Formats: sequence, C-alpha cells, structure tokens
Amino acid sequence: MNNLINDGLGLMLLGMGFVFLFLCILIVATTFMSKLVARYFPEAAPVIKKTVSTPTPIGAQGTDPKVAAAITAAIHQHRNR
Amino acid sequence: MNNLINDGLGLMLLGMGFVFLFLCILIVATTFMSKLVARYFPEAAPVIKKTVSTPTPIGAQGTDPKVAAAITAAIHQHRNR
Amino acid sequence: MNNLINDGLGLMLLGMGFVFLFLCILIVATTFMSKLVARYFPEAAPVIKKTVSTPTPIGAQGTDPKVAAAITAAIHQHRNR
Amino acid sequence: MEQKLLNLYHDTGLYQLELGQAAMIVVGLLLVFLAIKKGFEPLLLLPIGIGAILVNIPGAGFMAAPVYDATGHMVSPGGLQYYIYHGGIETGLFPLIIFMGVGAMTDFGPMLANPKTLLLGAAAQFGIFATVIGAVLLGAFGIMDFTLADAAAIGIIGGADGPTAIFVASRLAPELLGAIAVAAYSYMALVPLIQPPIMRALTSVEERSIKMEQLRPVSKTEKIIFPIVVTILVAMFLPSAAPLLGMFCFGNLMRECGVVDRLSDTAQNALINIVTIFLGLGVGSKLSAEAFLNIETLGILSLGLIAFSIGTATGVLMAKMMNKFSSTAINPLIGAAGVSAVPMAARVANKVGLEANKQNFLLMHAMGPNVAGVIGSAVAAGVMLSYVGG
Amino acid sequence: MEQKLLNLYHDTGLYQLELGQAAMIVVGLLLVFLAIKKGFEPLLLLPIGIGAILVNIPGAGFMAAPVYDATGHMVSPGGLQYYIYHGGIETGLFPLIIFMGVGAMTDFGPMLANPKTLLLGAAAQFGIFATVIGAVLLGAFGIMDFTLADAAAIGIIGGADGPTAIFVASRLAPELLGAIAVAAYSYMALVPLIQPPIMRALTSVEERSIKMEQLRPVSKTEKIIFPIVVTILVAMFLPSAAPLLGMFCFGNLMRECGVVDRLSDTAQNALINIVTIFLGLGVGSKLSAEAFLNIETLGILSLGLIAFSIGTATGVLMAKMMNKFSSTAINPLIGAAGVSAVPMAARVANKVGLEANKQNFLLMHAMGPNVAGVIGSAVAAGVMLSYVGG
Amino acid sequence: MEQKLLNLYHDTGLYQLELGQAAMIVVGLLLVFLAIKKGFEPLLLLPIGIGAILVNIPGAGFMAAPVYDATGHMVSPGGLQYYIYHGGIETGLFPLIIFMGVGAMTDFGPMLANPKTLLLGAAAQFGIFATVIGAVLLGAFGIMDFTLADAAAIGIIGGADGPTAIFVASRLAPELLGAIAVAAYSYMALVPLIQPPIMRALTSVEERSIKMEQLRPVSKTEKIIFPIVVTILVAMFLPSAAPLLGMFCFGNLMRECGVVDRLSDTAQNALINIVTIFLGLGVGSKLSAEAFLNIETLGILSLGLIAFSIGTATGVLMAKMMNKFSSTAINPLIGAAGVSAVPMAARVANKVGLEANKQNFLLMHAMGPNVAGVIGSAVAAGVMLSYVGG
Ligand code: NA
Ligand code: NA
Ligand code: NA
Repeated sequence: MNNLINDGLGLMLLGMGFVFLFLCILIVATTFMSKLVARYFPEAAPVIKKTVSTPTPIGAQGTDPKVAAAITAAIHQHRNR
Repeated sequence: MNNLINDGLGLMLLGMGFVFLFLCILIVATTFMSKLVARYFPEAAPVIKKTVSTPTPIGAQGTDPKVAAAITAAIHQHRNR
Repeated sequence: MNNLINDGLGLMLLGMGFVFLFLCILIVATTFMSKLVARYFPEAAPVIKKTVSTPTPIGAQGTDPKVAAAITAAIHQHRNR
Repeated sequence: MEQKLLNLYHDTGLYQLELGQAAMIVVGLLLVFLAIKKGFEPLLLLPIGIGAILVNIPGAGFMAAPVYDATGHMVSPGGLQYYIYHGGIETGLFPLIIFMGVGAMTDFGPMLANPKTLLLGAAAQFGIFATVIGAVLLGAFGIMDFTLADAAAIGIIGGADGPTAIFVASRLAPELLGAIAVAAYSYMALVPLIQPPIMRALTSVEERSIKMEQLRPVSKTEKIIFPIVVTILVAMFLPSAAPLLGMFCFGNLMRECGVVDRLSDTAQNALINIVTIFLGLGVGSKLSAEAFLNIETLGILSLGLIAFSIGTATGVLMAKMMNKFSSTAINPLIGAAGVSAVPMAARVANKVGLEANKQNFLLMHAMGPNVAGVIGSAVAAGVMLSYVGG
Repeated sequence: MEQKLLNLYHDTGLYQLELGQAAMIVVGLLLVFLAIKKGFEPLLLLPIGIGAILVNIPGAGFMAAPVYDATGHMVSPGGLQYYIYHGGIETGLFPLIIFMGVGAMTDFGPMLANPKTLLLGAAAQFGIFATVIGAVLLGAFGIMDFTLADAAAIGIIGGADGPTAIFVASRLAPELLGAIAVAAYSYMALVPLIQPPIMRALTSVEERSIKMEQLRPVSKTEKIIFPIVVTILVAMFLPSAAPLLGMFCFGNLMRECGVVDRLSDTAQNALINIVTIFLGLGVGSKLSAEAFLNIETLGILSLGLIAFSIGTATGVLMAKMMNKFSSTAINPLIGAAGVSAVPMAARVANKVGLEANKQNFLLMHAMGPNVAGVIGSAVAAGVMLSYVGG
Repeated sequence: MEQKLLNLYHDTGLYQLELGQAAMIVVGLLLVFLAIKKGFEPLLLLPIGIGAILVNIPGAGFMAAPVYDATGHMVSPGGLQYYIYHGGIETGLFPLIIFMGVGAMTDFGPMLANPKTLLLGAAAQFGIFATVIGAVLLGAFGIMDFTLADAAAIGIIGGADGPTAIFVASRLAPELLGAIAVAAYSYMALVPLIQPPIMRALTSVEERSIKMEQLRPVSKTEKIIFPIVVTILVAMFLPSAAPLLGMFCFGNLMRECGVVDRLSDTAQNALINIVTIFLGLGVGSKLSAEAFLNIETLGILSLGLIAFSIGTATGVLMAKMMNKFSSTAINPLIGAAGVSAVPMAARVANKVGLEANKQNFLLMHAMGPNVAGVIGSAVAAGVMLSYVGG
C-alpha cells in the first residue's frame, strides 16, 4: 500500500518534471530554430497561409481551392465575352 | 435422406415463420415509433430530404453541394460588381 | 565462384531472351488485336480521350469534370437571366 | 543452363496448364465480358472475373499458403488471394463492411412512410426457402451432393443480396462460395429480364395500372430512430442476424444522424470501394476448376434462377392479397421489388407499371418493399445460421 | 422440429439476455443519444455506442474468437469486433494512425509564433498526475482495485486527448479501456461546461480582458522543420513517447512540406475516417457488463472529471504567473486551452474572453497552448509507459 | 525513486543511442531533405526517411515483435513498423496494391498506337541483367557478399520501377530491401540528371531532331482488350510475373472499361495513398545500421547507377537500330524512356528533343516505350523469380 503511494508520487514528480523539462527544451530548440530560419532562410513574403485556421475542425472543410480556381476562371472568361 | 428432407421442411417453416414474425413486429414497432415521434417530436417543416432518392445508385453522384454553393456565391458576387 | 558467374550469365541470357521474346509476342498479339478490333468493332468516332495524357502524374489532378459542368451550367443560367 | 531453360519452360503456363484451369480462365473472361459489355453488376463481377483468371494461372501462386519455419520466420510468402480470402472473406469481415456501406447508402424513408410494405419484403423471401427444399430434394435423392448447409447457402441466392449471400456461404458452404456469389450477382443483374414476365403473368392490366396515393413525408427523427429500433429487435429476437443487420443499421444511422457525415461519406465511398475490389478478388479465388466445373454448379445456377422467380411471384401475390384487404390501394407490381436487388427491382416495378399506365410512377412506392427485402433476407440468413449451425 | 424451434428460441436474445447485458445496451443507447442529440464527440461516441450495443447482444458473437483445428484450418470464424480489437487496438495501430491524421490536421503556426505557450501545455498536464495520485490513494486504501498501471491509465484522461488515452490504456490497463475511452471523449465534449466556471473562479475580469499582441507570421520553413525537431528531441529524451509523437509529427510534416499533398489529404480524410469507424467499434467491444458495471467505472468517471478540472486550473494559474513575469501581456484564459481537447478548449477560452471584453479575440492565442497540450500529454504518456512498464 | 529516475535516464535515446543508429537517423533526415527540398520522389522518400528515423530510435520499439504467452494471450504488443513490414511488405501485398493503382493511372494509348516501341521497353532492360553480372562478379571475387538472389534483386533497380523493385527484393533479398528501394527511388528522381548526357553522347543532333509522325487514334475497345491480352500472355508464358502484371492489368482494366469508375478512382487515390504511406514506413524499417551501413550498400548504389545508365544506353541504341530498319522515322531519344520511370523519362526525352529542335514534341511518342518499360521490367522480374527461386 505504502509502496503504491510512493510509486504514484514518484510518477507524479518524474512525470511533471519530465513534461516541463521536455517542453522547456522544446521552447529553446524552437526559438533557436526560428532564429536560424529567419537569418538563413528568410522568406520574401512570409507564408501566413492559414495562420488563423485552427486544426481543421473535423467535418468542416473550406471550399476546395480547385473549385475556387475553376470558378474564378469561369467568371473571368464570362466577363471577357 | 428422409432426415434431410425433414430438416429442409423444418427450415422452410421456421424460416418463413420467423421472417414474417420479425417483419410484423417491425411493422408494429415502426408504426408505434412513428406515432410517438409525430406526437412528441413533431418537426415544424418535416424533412423530406431525398424522399425520392433511391439508395444512391452506385457510381452516380449529384453535384457537390459545396461546388453549388461556391458557384452561387461567385455568380452573386459577380453580378453585384 | 565460377558457378555464381555461370548462373549470372545464364540469368542474363535467359532474362534478356525472355524479355524480348515476351514483348515480341506482345507486339504481334497487340497488332493482331488492333486489326481485329478495327475490322470487327470499328468505332464511329474513335475515342481519343486523353491520348496525350501521360499516366496521371501523381499529385497533379485536372479540374474535376463535375466542377466544370456545374460552372458551365451556372454561367449559362446566369447569362439567360 | 539447359536445366534452367527447362525449368523456365516447366514454369510456363503452357506446360502446366490443365484443362480445368483453362476452362476456368474462360469462365473468368466470360464474367469480365458480361460485366463490361452487358453491364452485369460490373462493380463485383469484374473483380470476381479477374480473380477467377488469376487464381487459375498455374504456378502463379495467387492462393499459395505462406510457409513458416519452426521459429516462425517466413520461408515463402503466401499469394495475394490467399491473404484476401482468409483475411477478409473467411472471417466475414468484407461482407459486413460492405453491408455497412450499403446501409449508409440506403434511404428507409419510403418504407417508413408505408410500413405495411415490410410484408412484401417478407413474402418475397419465400423464394429462399422454396429453393432450400429444391436443393434438399436434389441432395436427398442423391442427384447432387448437397447437405442441409449447402441447401441453405444456395437458397440465399434468392435473397438477391450479394453481401448476405457471401456472408452466409462463407459460413455454411465455403466450397460453394464462388458459384453462389456468381449466381447471386448474375441474377441480380438479370432482374430486368427475369422479373417482368412473371409480373405480367400474375397480374391483370387493371391491377398493374393501380395508382397508389402519395407517400407521407417522413421526419428526420423517424429515420434516425428506425435503425436503432431494428438493431434492438434483432438483439431481442434473432441475434444470429445481428452481424449483418447490426452493421447495416450502423451504416444507416451514420447516414441519417447528420453528425458524422465524414464517416458516412467514407463508408459509402473509399471504404466500400476498397473492400469491393478485394471482396471480388477473394470471391474469384473460389472459382477453381474443382469447385466450379461440376454438376453442383449447374444445380446452383438453376436453383438460383428458381429462387428469384419464386420470390418475385410470392412478392406479387402477397401484394395482390394486401390490395384486397387494405384500405388504400396497393399496386401488386411493387411486391416484386420485395426480393431486394436494390434499386434494380424497384426500377423494374416502375417500368412495368409505366407500360400499363403512363402516368403511374411506382418507383418510390417500390422502394419500400425493396429495402424491406434487404432486411427480410438478412433475417432469413439469421434463421439459417441459427438453424443449421445450432 | 420442436427441438429446432426450441433451439431457435434458446438462441433469441430474449431467452439469453442477462441483466448486465441489457444494462450495457442501455449504456450504448445513451452514448448514441449523447452523440446525436447532444453533439458529444459524435465521430467517436456514435461508433463506440453502437459497438457497446453489438458486443452485448447475447449469442451474436461479435467478440467470439475464431476456432482452428489442429491443422490450422478454420472451424468457425471470429466476430467482427474480435478482429477489430485484437488487430487494431490491442496492437496500438489504430490510435497511432489516428494520431498521424490528427497531426496532418494540426497547424503549429500559432505555437511557433509564441513558443512560451508550450509552458501552458506543460502546466495543464498536472491534472494527469494529480489524478494518478487520486487513483493510487483509492487503490492503496482498498476502496477500489487500482494498480499503478491502472492509475496511470486513468490519469491520462486528464490529457484530454482521445488517441493518447486509448493508446496508453491499451498498453497499461486494457480491461479499463472502455471506461477510460468513454470518459475521455465525454469530458472532451463537456469542455464548454466544465472549464468556464473554473476559469472565471481563478481570474479577475481585468485579467480576462487582457488583450494580447498579434502573433508574428510564421514561415513555411519553420513549420516544416518543427515536426522534425520534435521527433529528434523525442528520440533523444523520451523514446517511449516516440510511437505517439513520431506518428503525430509524421502527419504534420506531410501537411506542411507541400510535396505530398495527396498523402496528407488521405491521412486527414479517407484513412482517419476508416480507422475512426473501426476504432469506435473496437473500443465499444470493451464495454461489457463485467468490465463496465462496477465501482471502478464510477471511480474512473469521477477521477477523469477531477483530472480535467485540475488541468484547467493549473493551466490558468501558470498563465497568470507567466503574465506577471513576461514582457508581453498574457491572458490567463489561454492557459485553460493547455489541456488540449483541440480545438474545443481554444474556442472556450475565446468565448470566455469575449464575455469580459467584446473586442478580445483569443482564439489564435489559445491555439498555441492547445496544440502544446497535445505534445504535453503525449510526453506524459511516454513517461508513464516508461515508468510503469520499465 | 532514484532507481526509477535512473531507469528513465537509461530509457532515453541519449543513453542508449549507438553510433550506427545516429548515423541512420542522419540518413533518414537526408532522405527527408532530398524529398522536400530537392523533390526526389517525395511520395515515397518522405515516408521512407521518416520510417528510417523512427526505426532507429533506440528503445522506441517500432520493430519490436509482439510477445504472446503460452495460451495465445498477448503479453506485449509489437511495434507499428513490425506489423506494417510483416503484414504488407514481407507478404508482397503493398507493392501489388500499388502496382494495381499504377495500372489504373496508366494510359497504354500511345503504346497501342505504335506497338513496335515495346522493343525499346525490352532493350532498356539490359541494364538490369548487365547489373546482375556486375553484382555476381563482385560476389564471385569476394569483394562483396552477394549471392545470385542478391545480384538479381540489385539488378532490378535498373528496372526504374519502385513497386517491382520492392516486390522482387522482398522475395529474393529482404535484408537488402532498404538499400534497394532507396536506390531505386533516388535514381528514378535523378533521371533528369543521369539520362541526358548519355542520350547526347550516343546520338547526333540530326538524330535528336528527327520528327516522328503523329500517332493514330486508339479506340476504347483496344484499350479495354489490351490488359486482358497481356494477362493471358503472362498466364501462358511467365506465371511468375503474374502477380505483378496481373494486378497491373487489373488496375488498367478498371480504368479503361468505363463501368467501374468508382473502383478505379479509389485505386488511384485513397487506396494507393494509404498503401504508399505504409509502404514507405515499412521500407524505412529496413534501414537499420547493420543492414545499411556497410560496403554492400555502396555496391548497391553504384550498381544501381550503372544499371540505369546501361538501360538508358541500350534503349537509345535499340531505337537507333530500329530507325535504320523501320519504314517510319524513330527518334532515338525515345529509346531512353524504355527504362520506365514513368512519366519522368518520357519528359526527359521530350526535353532533350526540344533542345535539338524547338518544334519536336516527343512526349507522346516517348510514352509508348515508357509504359512498355514497366511491362519489360515486370517480365524481367518474373524471369528472375522463376530462375533464382526455381
Ligand atoms: Na432480399
Ligand atoms: Na493534452
Ligand atoms: Na522498367
């Protein structure tokens, strides 16, 4: 019984410690990576494609770009007649 | 041999009996269910969505509603220019 | 060692021999088949559908014909208003 | 070197091909021809035909079992159709997944608007059991080598429902699976030829001209609750039909509930298509010369045709009887749709109705018995599995 | 004949049904109701509910194991859910494939724009480990029969991430899998009810009104490199989390790299949908009366709720603390999104923020901690698998 | 507690990582880089690269075999790549399914319009067999440890066809599968670099400027019958090629027959995409340090390059010869497309042709030998399987 509680406490300490440790390392690595990218691979026009988009909520899908392109073309063609 | 024929007849009697029994119970249950729904969950505008549609014949698919919506929007936008 | 080389040479001879043999038979069979088809099942308007199309390059997909059809219809309808 | 050349020659089909295999390759080609040129249920008969050709190529090993050494390490892999058949058909997985997809494609609206038509879906199943008697007689008199299980599996052809037939055959008579599946799908494709003469023979022009009153609208709630009701009734009364009807109702619930459209869409498209390709190849693997080129196959094909015809007839007769006792008029033609073969049989009823009266559109009215027939044959399948297996 | 009729009666559900099975069918119906009527994660809870109904139909054999004779020939096939559970869930394949698909749906942009928010995703995992202590105490005092492995699997409900919970439970406590999965998805659906009171209790109106500065644009290159960085860090520091995070990052890399759009599209649609259907049926197969109708399930449901609440609270508190020390303002509400439950929790943060200040759009800011929470709980899962299994 | 901390440390990649694993992770990263940045066959090389990274994470257990106790109960589940490799690659299922999808994407029209070009597809296979001799020599002189089966599997790289190479390697030399697949796809990606110098060296500007007469239209019927003819010829003459060519022709028949478009569409999209993801992960699982980091891999990469170059050369030379004897002009460049690498090699022929003559569009003419090369290398694969296995 005592053992079980001890193990549980150990898991909590190790677990939370490790989660924080790992995500902190990830913060450092990510920040460093972003700086490297910004310095060595700057993008002329930073792609903000879908920054707003949350992970596509399941089921909801935007208009197909192919559809949009086809329509644009069709409208364009139509207007020029 | 006789045994096989007996078994076959038994299967026929039991089978047809059970098929009718089950589908009769289903008629009763369905009718009852429909009445309950009509009384307790009446729908303002009963959804007749696709009452005509047979089970989608394999291979035949109507126009994608997203496509239709996109086009409607495009046309609309175009006309307002 | 000698054996291995012998086997390799045998594989080469048999292999190339068989590849040529098989594809030659295929040339004969195909030519014959095409002639039979031309004689007994001539098509009024030979379907040249996508003769140009290389095996669809993976990833690249043309406009969906349904989309195209929907747009054509939409434009048409719009113009007639 | 000469040895190797000889080996290569001994490996060729020309050297190894047995007459039976050649004949079965021709049968496979015939199925492909019927599928492509005649439009016989091509989604199934094309893969089945190709599967029949491939499995009969001598030395190609499409049905070879994998070989493992004592430590469980693979020595030689199995063939494609070996894995497909044992993984998806012997286990029953593929027919059940297809049945789920069919459920997701089925609209029970017309049936819910007129639940009496369920009786037509029941009556048309008589073809199944009459055929069982036929097969049993053939077996009992030693004309053909049919057991009760075989007879039951053959009878299910009359259910006019491919996945149900394959599911039952895989459990009751796997050695007849190829012939039964081919018969089931062929006759489903032949519905427009088989049914009309029977329908005309059993009805008068006046009966065929009967107009039915328009169906009431069915609410979304009813459509959602219906598959759940069926599932519970099956659980109560016929658990042996629960695999088939449970998956069918699950598919239908995904369709109607409106909150899992992406699952319903996949069940109706990508998933059912993938499984259909493999089901066809797997069924084709049972079209070997030993299993197919014998007198029993002839019996199966004949009995299947009889089953269809009887089912059509009893459906029509039941509809005539119901027309006598019912307060609202019932056109007897819609009884023929009770065999299922969705939606072909409903279209046939509509067509024959239009011949008698150009203003008489029976399609929607025939969809009720048509989908009822799917339930009916699944119930019949459950009884058979319980009776023969139990 | 009478015997056969008797057999048929003995095969019916009415005759065989035990009370526990009936109760579990009701539980299944309840899940279906919650999914359809209340919109509780219907993509998962609908198939789980149906799976629970099917597996509890007596005599239907959905979980029957296949029987082979001595030569390896199949005597009787297994049930659908047997194959699904043992093929896809026990092996861990289905949760991993779903996690790949979720990765392909996830945009790490907002998190990359503000990497500090990863800390919020870490803090919110405290709910997981606090719950472990709770479960351990229940076990230690003999109130419930929980081992350390059980406690860990229960705690992961607080991760608010379905596939992670199923993956961990299938490895540490398969007999609790059903209850854990149901709890995880139910509470994820209840996020809009559970979180707001806690968020309001721990913050002042001023704090909730804090506006955050607009996120910087994130380049495509960063988005491509990020999943690779995560994979390498996981490989270095926590290999036991590599199955989950490796597949998640693989999916995300397919999404962002721009050269395998057809694979990414399939991972996000056909593949994840197919696997979701089967995952649900497989999880439902664990909802048997013995496994579910006991005091432990009550414990799991209560502890799961506690886990969620504590995770929400620690996320908010961490955000408050960061707001004190950070140069840029941080609205404490976004800390609650650290539990994951993507994207529901982020929307809740946005909504509660709008209540306090109608111009305060927190959605994008909350997406950072939200996706960080996915990584956080996968890391926690890895620690558990290593600690308990090792 | 300290013990557990120590355990956790011992579980980390940092502690366990061996040099070979680190090197293979770098190889995996390199493949991912080539796929994304250089566009090297990303659909395959991205999943292969990720698969290589994952399998080399120490302690992550991606290739762990499942453990069962004596009663068949699972003690610990296997790793993801274990199931993928043994379920889909060792069995040959995945390459065959992909080949079916490729068949459904292939248009044989240009080849049917000019069947002579099949000879070019034959000639270019000389690269395969010349490479076999090279590998055999390396093996015979003890420079590298190649058996005849290894040599055959290495030679097939020259077939420039991924699924064929993987299928043959999985049967003849599974331990070399990783290196062979990587070489095959890398060189297919490098076709635009490898081929043009060889093509220019072997032809004069006049030859490269030769215009070919326009192809005749090909009827739908011819396109439908062609795959059936190929299947029957394979059945007659080379059953060992039947798995590959049978599935290829099945796919092509689904495409052309016009009655199973939904199956063809799924074979070309959802199904091939799903299998491609898993094939890549499975192939990557063979990129372990022991199997990859050795002198043999160097041999495989060099021999693969030689195979490609020789195949290109013999294709061009055969086209030159045919041009001499043929009544209609044949541009020798289209011979290079005979190696297959569809459609890249045909595009290269077109590009090099345009350099010599701006009005010379060879693309359609090169598609004939291009798809003929697919058949040619499948035939070569069949001979190898028969010769080496028999
Ligand atoms: Na039926
Ligand atoms: Na989480
Ligand atoms: Na080739």
